[in-house]
Amino acid sequence: MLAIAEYVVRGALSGAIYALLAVPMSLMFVTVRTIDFAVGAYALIAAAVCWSVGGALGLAAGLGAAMACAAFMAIIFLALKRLGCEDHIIYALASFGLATALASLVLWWWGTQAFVRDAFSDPWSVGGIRLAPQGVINFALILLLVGALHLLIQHTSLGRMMRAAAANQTGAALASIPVQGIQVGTYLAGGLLGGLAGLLVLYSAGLDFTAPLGLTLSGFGAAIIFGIGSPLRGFFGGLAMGIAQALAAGYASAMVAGMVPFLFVLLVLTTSRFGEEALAGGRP
Amino acid sequence: MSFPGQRYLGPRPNTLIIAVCVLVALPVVLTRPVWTDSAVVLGVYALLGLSVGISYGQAGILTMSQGAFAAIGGYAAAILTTRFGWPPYADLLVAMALPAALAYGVARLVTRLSPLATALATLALGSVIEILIRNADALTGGYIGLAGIPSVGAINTPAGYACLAWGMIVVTVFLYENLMCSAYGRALNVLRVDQARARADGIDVPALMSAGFAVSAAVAGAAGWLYAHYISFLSPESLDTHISISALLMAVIGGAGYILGPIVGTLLFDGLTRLMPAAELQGFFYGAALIIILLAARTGILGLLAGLARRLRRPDATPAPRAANLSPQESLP
Amino acid sequence: MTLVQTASAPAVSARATGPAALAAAGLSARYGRIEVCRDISFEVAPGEFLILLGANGAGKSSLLGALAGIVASAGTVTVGGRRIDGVSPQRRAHAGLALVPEGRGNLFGPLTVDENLDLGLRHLRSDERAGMRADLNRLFPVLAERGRQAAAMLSGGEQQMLALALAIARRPTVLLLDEPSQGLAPVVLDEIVAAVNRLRTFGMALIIAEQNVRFAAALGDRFIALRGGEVVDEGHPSELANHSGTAARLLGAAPH
Amino acid sequence: MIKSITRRVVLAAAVAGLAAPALAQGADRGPVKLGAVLSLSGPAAVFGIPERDAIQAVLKQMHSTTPDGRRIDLVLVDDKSNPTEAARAVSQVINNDQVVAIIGPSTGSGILAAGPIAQRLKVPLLGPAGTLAITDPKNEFYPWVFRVAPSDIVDIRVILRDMAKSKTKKVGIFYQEDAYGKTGVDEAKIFGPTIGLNVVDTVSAPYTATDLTAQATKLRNAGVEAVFLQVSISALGSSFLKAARQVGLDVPIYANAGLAQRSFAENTGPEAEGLRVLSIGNIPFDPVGGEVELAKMLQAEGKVPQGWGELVGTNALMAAVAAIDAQKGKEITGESMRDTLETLCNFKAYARGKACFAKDKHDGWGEDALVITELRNKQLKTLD
Repeated sequence: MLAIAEYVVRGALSGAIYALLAVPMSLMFVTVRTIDFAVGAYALIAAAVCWSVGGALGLAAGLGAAMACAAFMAIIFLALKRLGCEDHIIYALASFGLATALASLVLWWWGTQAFVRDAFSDPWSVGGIRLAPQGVINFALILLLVGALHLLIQHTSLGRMMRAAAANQTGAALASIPVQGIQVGTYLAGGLLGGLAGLLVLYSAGLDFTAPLGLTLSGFGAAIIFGIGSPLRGFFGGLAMGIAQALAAGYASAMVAGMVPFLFVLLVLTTSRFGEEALAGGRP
Repeated sequence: MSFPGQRYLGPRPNTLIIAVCVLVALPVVLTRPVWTDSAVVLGVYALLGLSVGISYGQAGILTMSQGAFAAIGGYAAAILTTRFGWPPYADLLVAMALPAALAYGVARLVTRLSPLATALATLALGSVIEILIRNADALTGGYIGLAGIPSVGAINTPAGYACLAWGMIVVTVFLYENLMCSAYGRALNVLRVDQARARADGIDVPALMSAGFAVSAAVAGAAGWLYAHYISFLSPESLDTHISISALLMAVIGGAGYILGPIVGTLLFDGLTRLMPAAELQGFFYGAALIIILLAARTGILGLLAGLARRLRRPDATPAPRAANLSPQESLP
Repeated sequence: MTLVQTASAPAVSARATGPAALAAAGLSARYGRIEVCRDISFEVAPGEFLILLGANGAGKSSLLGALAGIVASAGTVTVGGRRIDGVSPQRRAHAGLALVPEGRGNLFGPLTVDENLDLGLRHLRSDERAGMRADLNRLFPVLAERGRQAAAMLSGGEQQMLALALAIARRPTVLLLDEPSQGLAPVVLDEIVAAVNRLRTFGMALIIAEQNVRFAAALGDRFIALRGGEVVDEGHPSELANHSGTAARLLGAAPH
Repeated sequence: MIKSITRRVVLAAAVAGLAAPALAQGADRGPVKLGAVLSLSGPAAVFGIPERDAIQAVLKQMHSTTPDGRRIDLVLVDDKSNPTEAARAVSQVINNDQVVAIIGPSTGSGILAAGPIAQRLKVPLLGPAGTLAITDPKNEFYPWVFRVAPSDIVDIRVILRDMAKSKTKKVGIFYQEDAYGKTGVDEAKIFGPTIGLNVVDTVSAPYTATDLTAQATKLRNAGVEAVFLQVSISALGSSFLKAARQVGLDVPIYANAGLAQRSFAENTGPEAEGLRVLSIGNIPFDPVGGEVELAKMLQAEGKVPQGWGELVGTNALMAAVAAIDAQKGKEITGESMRDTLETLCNFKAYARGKACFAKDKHDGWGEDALVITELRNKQLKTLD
């Protein structure tokens, strides 16, 4: 029994990173109705820059670099909009291009090395389970962040506008809610949260230039498990995915463990009402 | 179907164009061995692009699993010929039928999703197939893969494969174009523009979309079959998620809604990335080129050309919105 | 056709002196390359209620969308004498235009009634908000009771009230209403008529797109009729009530 | 800045390779063209990039001329860690550039995909990969593929024998989910029991895993006495070591040659202390003999030795050079290169150990090229 509990705890701690990546995914999906494939690349850039600079300054520089990349993505988004592109697939493909370019830049500048740093050396023992302090800190930090974001979205004027813009873009435009500003803000939030996830991974497991796409997809998987509507659901989705992965790694074969995130995505997409609004629309 | 000069080119303009291009270009290509080799690989990619065109451009299913369907086709061919000694060409049927059946089943589950959700569902499907292939050691050779896949009967030179590949493309374009001119194709057009209206017209939307997806998967399976016999080696990395994503990009860059769009996209984009300095910065140039092309031609290169042609004929015409661009057939007189 | 063709000249001059609340000249609207309204010109005086009459597909919604900036258009539009054509829907809203689209398309379904109204009120100065909220509660008492419910959970009539409240919360000078009668029971229609007529106290101009002639006749000061994207007639709503044949011809379909 | 210089050098080399006229090979002693199809991007770039750097450094040192005075032109192409691209690249350098031998492709699957092309166009491949299947005599293209690194089986046997010395009986394995990881674990499961090592549990992870504590927990719960890592992605290696420390998996850990990388040694924390890593030579930390020489050449080019990628890359180059010089005065073609390679023995290379090819022996390097190192104070120290 303790063994299962241990897998669950470890899964929850690692799932917190997915949860953090899920938040920008669900924000992006509701306000722009697209995917920013580059979120994983923001994480990589943040980790690489922070690793190079080092110290507290490194943390700031890493986040700054990630935000700068996200700002670049926002500019691409605005340029596409300005050119009259309303196709959300094109935004997603452009972000895929950016993700590829960023990973390539990291490979070119830093080479193939892994980015990993250590803040603590001795594990804590909690109820007979040895845990890395960094994992616990990650979890607490992410919980705090997601909680704050939840409050922001549910109980502030800005959050109200975000939800309004997400629910009804035409209505938001008529109510002179700055829809485009909110969308650009969402891209920047993706840079901030993705960058933060990169820093947390840097100080826990570490990552290298091959990481971005996998991080993006894990984040998206986490974002949709319990419905893509809110960051809180994304948080629990991340935990669920982490726990499922840990249990699969502990009790099932490598094949099953590898499939878990994808099966999750397939199961959710094919059984829930996710994305059904596509059928309702169609007419201009 | 999508070219300004359609009326002068007869009822099957795309088939005519591709057939003439292939007949003119192949003799030139075959003079240089390296071009010949590239022609086969590009032929495989172009077939995959066409399969994306059918699925996304026509049936409206944004697919990221074409690489996996091709892998199924390729592995079917490899296993049937190396393990069971099937005669050449007989394995093509299985290579097409297997992915088509799988795609039909999956499509019944995902057709009600939005395009992005479909993309993710198919991406997940592709990853699951990849993991299964890697782990079915006894059947697929696992991570190492299968080597020594025999060539297709009499065809065993690159030149032969180049002719076969582009012959398959001409046939595919011909069938694709016929399909789009049929009642089925018209129903697909209605469906893509307005699903509500399609249902009101009594069209069985899920069945139609699923059938379109199955056809697309069959084309991808044929591409995998060609790949397996030509390269003669197949591993899980040969036709993976990256290939699926590139096929989607090529189709979108060329113009997914235009029959010849994916072929144009494949040739142009592959040529472009090949001209660029390679190595570590390869991905940077690739990504940058992708972003620039999307900015310059959101509706694909053929969409851009069609828009220019329209503007030349009617200088006052404003560009059509994206919804109309995805259905170029609609805009013809 | 015996009706006066008023395609290109301004249909009716403003009755009041000073700038019209809204004036459109040579307005056309298009979806992509398909033109749905051509060369439409009219004015609305402050406080005037104008009916846009027409059958399905006559171009009413497109015309309102063109005015509000959510449908591509050409031609000039002024609000209170200020040009607003060519600017974003947000800027037009700031200039004093408010649109309640077809099917209450200005509502935010997942948000509560209070949150919807707060969004509408946020452009007022903070000292004005409480007063406006009180006015809205008086106009639409049901909204005060349903404050914590999600807008999507309200009945059709209640949603229409909320849509109206949301549109007038920011004190627009011109309110555009697209088919407020759509999908509502006759009993509820009477309530909407009453509510719309109470809006006269706000002094705003109102343009209502309608195909329900009886409903339109009960609301408007004046009507213009659209068919095939062009203005084909104008007049006083009483004509419609008195000559049902006129209405039938205008709508080209079964009259109500 | 170092990087941008690299870029230019690469570019110049590539351009020079492409621009040079395709001179007829032969008695006129024109330049001999060598192809290098290496993974310069994608996951295998970890090895492909050092391979390239070392080949270029050595060529520069040699002024692109063999000891016998024959000029060498190198044509470099990226295979993007992808078998299709590898096959295409091999076809390109043979058909376009008329190379007479090819260094690479870097990955096992790349070599398997390119083998039939090499066979058809009659140009030998010098494969720097350990994957067993590339020199399987059952391959139709067997005559055309030569391995310039010890094979995976040799690696596994050496490291497991070292593990067996410590009286360990129960072994757990962590491997990465790819061909390298899977073949390693399969081989260890077969070879382990013959020397008294029982593989009691195996766990794995894909490249993108961000947390390996569950995997470490599983091995701990299985009560293993030692852990063997079959990993080449250094992020996975350091992540597993951290996880092992965290969950209290306090047993000796051994790693196959995949982790013998400078950046891995320097970037992992104290948890990696005492890790035993198999390596082909040890240029980054304990160079001996030819390795010292190679390290100097790399440093002269502003490169820092990364691991054994440099050694296997130059093994391939030196085998080609030896084959060229062995055909003094003769016309050199792909076929003559192949025939000569099969006769080469004891030629100069920078890796330690004795290299020999023969008709039925296309694996040139054996156990004597390998060393066992221990990670001490962020350095891999060679053990005697």
